[in-house]
Amino acid sequence: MYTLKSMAIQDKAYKDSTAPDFSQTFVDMVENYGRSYEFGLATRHYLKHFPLRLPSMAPMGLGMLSKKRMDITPKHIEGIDQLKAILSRAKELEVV
Amino acid sequence: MSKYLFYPGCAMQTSARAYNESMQEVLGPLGLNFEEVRDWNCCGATEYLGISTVPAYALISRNLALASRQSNGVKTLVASCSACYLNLSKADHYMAERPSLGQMVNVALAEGGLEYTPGTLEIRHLLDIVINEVGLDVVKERVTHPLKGLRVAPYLGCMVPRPDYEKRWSDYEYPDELDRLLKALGAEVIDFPLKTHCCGGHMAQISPTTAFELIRRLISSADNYKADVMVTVCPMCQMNLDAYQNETNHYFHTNYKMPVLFFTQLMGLAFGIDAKKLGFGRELVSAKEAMSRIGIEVPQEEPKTPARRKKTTGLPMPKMPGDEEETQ
Amino acid sequence: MSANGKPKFAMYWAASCGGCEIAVLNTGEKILDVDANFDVVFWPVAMDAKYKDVEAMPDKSILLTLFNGGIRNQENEAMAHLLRRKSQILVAFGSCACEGCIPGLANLSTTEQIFDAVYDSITTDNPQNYRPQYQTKVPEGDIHIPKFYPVLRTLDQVIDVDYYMPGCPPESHQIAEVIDLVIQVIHGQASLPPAGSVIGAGNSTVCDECPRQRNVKTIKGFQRIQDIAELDPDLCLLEQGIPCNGPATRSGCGALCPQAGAQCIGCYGPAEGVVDYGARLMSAFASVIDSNDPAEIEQILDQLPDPAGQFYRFNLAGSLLRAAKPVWKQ
Amino acid sequence: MTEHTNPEGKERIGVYVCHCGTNIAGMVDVEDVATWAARELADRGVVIARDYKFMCSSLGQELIEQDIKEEGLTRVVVAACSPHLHEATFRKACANAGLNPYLCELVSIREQVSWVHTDKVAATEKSKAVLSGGVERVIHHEPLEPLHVPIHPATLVVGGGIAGIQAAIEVADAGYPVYLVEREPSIGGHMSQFDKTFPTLDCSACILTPKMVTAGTHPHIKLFSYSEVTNVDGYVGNFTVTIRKKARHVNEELCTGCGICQEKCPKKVIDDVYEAGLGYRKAVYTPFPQAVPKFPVIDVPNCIYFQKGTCKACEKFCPTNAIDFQQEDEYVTVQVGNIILATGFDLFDPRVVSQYGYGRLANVFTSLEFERLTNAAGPTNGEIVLRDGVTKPTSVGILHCVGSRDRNYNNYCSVICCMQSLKFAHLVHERTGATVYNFYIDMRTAYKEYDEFYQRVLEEGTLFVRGKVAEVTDAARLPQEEGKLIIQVEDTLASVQRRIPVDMVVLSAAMVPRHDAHEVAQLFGISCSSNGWFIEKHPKLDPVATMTEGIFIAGCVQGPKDIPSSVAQGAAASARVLGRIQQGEIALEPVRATVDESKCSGCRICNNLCPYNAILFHEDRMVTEINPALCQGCGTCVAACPAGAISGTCFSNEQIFAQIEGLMRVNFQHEKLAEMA
Repeated sequence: MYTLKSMAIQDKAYKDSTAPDFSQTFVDMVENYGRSYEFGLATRHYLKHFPLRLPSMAPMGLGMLSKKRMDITPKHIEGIDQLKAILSRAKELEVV
Repeated sequence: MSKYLFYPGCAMQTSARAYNESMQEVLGPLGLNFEEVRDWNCCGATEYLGISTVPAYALISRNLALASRQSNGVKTLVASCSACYLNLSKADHYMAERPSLGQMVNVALAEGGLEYTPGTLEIRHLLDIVINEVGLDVVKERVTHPLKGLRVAPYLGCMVPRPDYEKRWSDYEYPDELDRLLKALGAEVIDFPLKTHCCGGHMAQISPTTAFELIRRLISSADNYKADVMVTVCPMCQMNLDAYQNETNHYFHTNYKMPVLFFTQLMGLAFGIDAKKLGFGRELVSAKEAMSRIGIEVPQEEPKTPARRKKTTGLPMPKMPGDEEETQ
Repeated sequence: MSANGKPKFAMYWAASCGGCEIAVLNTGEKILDVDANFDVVFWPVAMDAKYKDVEAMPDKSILLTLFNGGIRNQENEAMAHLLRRKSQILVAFGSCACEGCIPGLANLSTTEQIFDAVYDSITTDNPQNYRPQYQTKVPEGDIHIPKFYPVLRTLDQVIDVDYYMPGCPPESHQIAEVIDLVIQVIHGQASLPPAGSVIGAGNSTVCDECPRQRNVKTIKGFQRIQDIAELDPDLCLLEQGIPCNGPATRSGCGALCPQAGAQCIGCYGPAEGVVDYGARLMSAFASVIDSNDPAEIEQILDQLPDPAGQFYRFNLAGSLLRAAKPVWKQ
Repeated sequence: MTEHTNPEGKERIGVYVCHCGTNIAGMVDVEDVATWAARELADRGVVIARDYKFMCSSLGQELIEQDIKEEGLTRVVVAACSPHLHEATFRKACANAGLNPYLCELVSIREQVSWVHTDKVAATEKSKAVLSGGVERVIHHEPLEPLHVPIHPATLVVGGGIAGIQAAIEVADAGYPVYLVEREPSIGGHMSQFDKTFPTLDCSACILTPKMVTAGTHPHIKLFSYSEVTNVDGYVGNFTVTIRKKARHVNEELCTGCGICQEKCPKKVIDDVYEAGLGYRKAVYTPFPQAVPKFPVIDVPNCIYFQKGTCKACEKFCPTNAIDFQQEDEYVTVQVGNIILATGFDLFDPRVVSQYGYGRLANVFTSLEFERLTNAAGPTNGEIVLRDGVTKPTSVGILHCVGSRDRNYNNYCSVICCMQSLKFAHLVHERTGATVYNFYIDMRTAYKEYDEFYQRVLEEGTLFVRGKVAEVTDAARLPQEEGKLIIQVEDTLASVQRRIPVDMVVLSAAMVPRHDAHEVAQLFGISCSSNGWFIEKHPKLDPVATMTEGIFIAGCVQGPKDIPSSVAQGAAASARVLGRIQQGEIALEPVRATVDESKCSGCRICNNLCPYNAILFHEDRMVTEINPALCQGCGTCVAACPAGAISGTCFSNEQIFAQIEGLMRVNFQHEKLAEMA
């Protein structure tokens, strides 16, 4: 499944950019912090692609926040430098 | 106390806080000792593998490498999140199956002073551990407050039983592990036909209408079966069904109020643990009403099952394994 | 014939433990018959003699030589050739000479591993890490010690052997019978068995002499004898799950071990006509394992902790395998 | 060690290398092999070596015969195909020329050389090696004489389905006695459960019942119903078979088959066998009205009297006092010369294909359940209704290939499912007018009139969807799906996903081997494949014989098949048996294991191993003996004997070691093997 998806992304064989873009946004977050950061991800993604959806989602977001199910600030892992080194080497290998 | 390495994954600390809280509460009674992998990172969820291959596996494998370094003789790495479980086992499996991939991942890991030999760890889902390591006999012994009268829809989602590299699950289309566990807790388990269907995954973000339809199917089917609650084993499933239920209702002009809980929460209740400690109240679709049904003393009267099975005037149904147990 | 008119007798000890020599002495008063009928010309364990004394003897002047031990080094081999030349009847005496016996198990290890075990193990006090040097310069000139071969060979892998007398060691009563026979032959009262025969042993297997009761066999698992709380005193040991080698082992010992409640370990070697003792025994054991489930079979086989020791304890050097391949390639 | 000389140097060996057209000659330089043998193997006794285009032709055989006579050959080696094919041919050629046929050795340079290699030089070298092995081996061959055993004229037929009934009637009609053993209370088998048979839509009972009656009343057939074979001793021509007649608790002498006992019995039991679990019977019952024999049986585990000690309703009402609660199992021993196994098949249990919901979803039926639904004598009197017993379906989905052609369950095609599903579609149309969907992977309608039937069903308006069904579910998505079973399928002709709501789903489940096929195979000393179908001697040329002499197979026990094929096999097996009986005796291959009693210590390791039950043990002398008529020369005991007391004719140590030496002589001749010795 992922093979098909990544082939599609590489060939840009998709109608709109939502899916690959979401993946890329997610990946960027993970690469920066080491863990996922849903608040940042969701706000960035929705602002970019579904700005009109934000108002209807607000209650949900607030609910998530008030029930401590979403952090407003991102979490870093200690070994973020190590992770970045690993990923940048991995990306070099990927090119082949 | 059986010791295991534990990989929580990002959601356990945020959206699935209730899962984490309730899990921590039941570990003791189940005799499980979880040691968290130190400084773990995100498994890449459903996204990273769509973007890249080697970096994605390297990202996952950093966790495997950290865990194996920390293992000290413990071989089993437990994941509570289905996506994490699948990603970790996928990395372990494909690094072994495709040695060139394993090599490249290790070259990358070496950059961080790490390495991982596939097969070193045994990656298992929390539910698998409860069923196959702890065992239902132990679970039954711990039950002090059977969930009598609570109709539950067991929902596994798609990532736990499939593709099941190590053949740990009873059936990849219709596994009965969660059903058996919930039965052991005294709940009334409906034969939920969509138990391994998709919750929508990240479609909630990238194609909301697709996700809404998938969520609607699941919720409406559970509702048709008159389930009081749906029970999940996965943060993403819970998130989609719970947090987007309202939006789904809005979209389809429906009015479902189906609470979606983690199996560990119900286990905790059955073990007599205070609901507050088990993360109740964190769900967006409140489980309060459903829970009040078992908070009150329910009379021993057997609730009627829907007219799906054996009617005396009709033709007999084929015998199924487990039928004998019920009649005994 | 020697000066006193008696035929000459020799016995030699190559790579072996010495038990065979003791077994000969253990024949009791029969040893006097040896003295009465033979002129013992060479028997290093019992009397003083030099190799050059043997070299000086005319060829074929020794009537009977009992050669025990396998061929482990250059000295063993030289003596085998020498005694062959000097003897009319040469008997491979005891399991080492016949089949390699315990020293032959070293064929599973390289020379280096063997030396490590001898000169550099926890039980060895060898701070200077001395190792044998086949050639050493001393002020008086070069001195040599016999070269150590990569594998141990049985006697008949080096020289022609007239008769084989198995056992570790051969039972004394069997030795006595063989001595009697040779004496009768000398006096013209009997004739020698065909060359290449096994003497001093039976033609059947240990089971033939074992009084234990036997039934159709099915084995659900193997146990070590010391792990069994109560052994049935009358029932076949193999049926009780004890890996008894009796079914493949040549008779002649009187089934002493099984009668005493210990499994046969196979010192009398392969029964008549058996080409590879270990292979035979393995397929026999495998045939009676009562399971069709591969995992269970694996688990049952794991209950034999030392397969080489179980199936090839006395006969690795003489088997079709002879040695682990890397050793052989040396 | 083995002596590698040509004993006394007297053997005169002829070598014949076959081209097999280009089969061998295309990859092996056969002329070179022959000239090499003549030159290099002369010291081994080869006096003549020839190559020939087709050794198996009569001219090729005559060449050998002529050389035997003119050159005085004492041994013959033919390098050609596998001994399976032509060993008999060349042995016969030797015999014709007066040479004992067992002094001929066949080495395979086709299956083992030319067909599996691509390098001609290497293939030629390998041919020389295997030929050299054969030459060394043949030196150690001994002249052998086949064993002759008489054939007892009686025949045992196991299984009273259509194949077994046919076989029994054919043998009996020829005038020879037959014992027909059936496990169930009545003969008839699966065919008796059907209403209609494809493609002619004959009434199954109408064509089967006459055969059942013939089998039940035939003067030469002794019927053992409700019986099982418990022991088989002996060998071809002379089997001793023990049959357990299970206690019916009904005295057959007195019973008239009036049926009052069934009427009066208060205990209703789900009938898992004849009604396929879809209907009920009583605790005393005959499975169906046309049962042969007509006598009922009491089902002890379900009988109130046997379980609780009171009731005896049947006894009270029986007009002839035929009920006998004291009756016990009876063991009968019979002598037979040949055995025909026709024990049939089981239906695949579709519960394991969990996504199709059988067992969970009430209105999912198996094919056998559906057969009962359509049967006028079935639980609904032939009404096609849902599990509630009253509602007629307005739409029905029929799924082909459930549990077959599926690597998760069985790879094989179950042969009958396509035609059976078409029959179902027709019956649904005819009796309910419902819409019918057939979900198929490929439509397989081989054989006479089958495809015409397919076209007829097409014309009737059955809807065909090509695609393997993904799921049958009751989880509705759309209002029109509520209360229905929804079939989710990819329509691979239209390339779309379809969800088709229906009232009833029928699973055309695979045929699978009987659950106890392995035990039955062991009882009769034959082999079955790993999945449990019994293996025929040759898939094309000897389809009803087995590797065990005197045991034949017929019908679905050998693999899935339809009624015509089962009947044909039943008849074919009986023809083989009749041929044997009329010969009066049979010559057996003298390839046998023998025990050297002086070496046997009676350790009894071999006693339990013989697949043909040929080993017996003499307690008094503590030695094992092998019955030469039973022994098939398989070598199992030879390998197992730790004392080396058992040897196999044609496979002695000397022969095998000589063959190895011969092989090595070519391949390793430069490697100085002597160093190891």
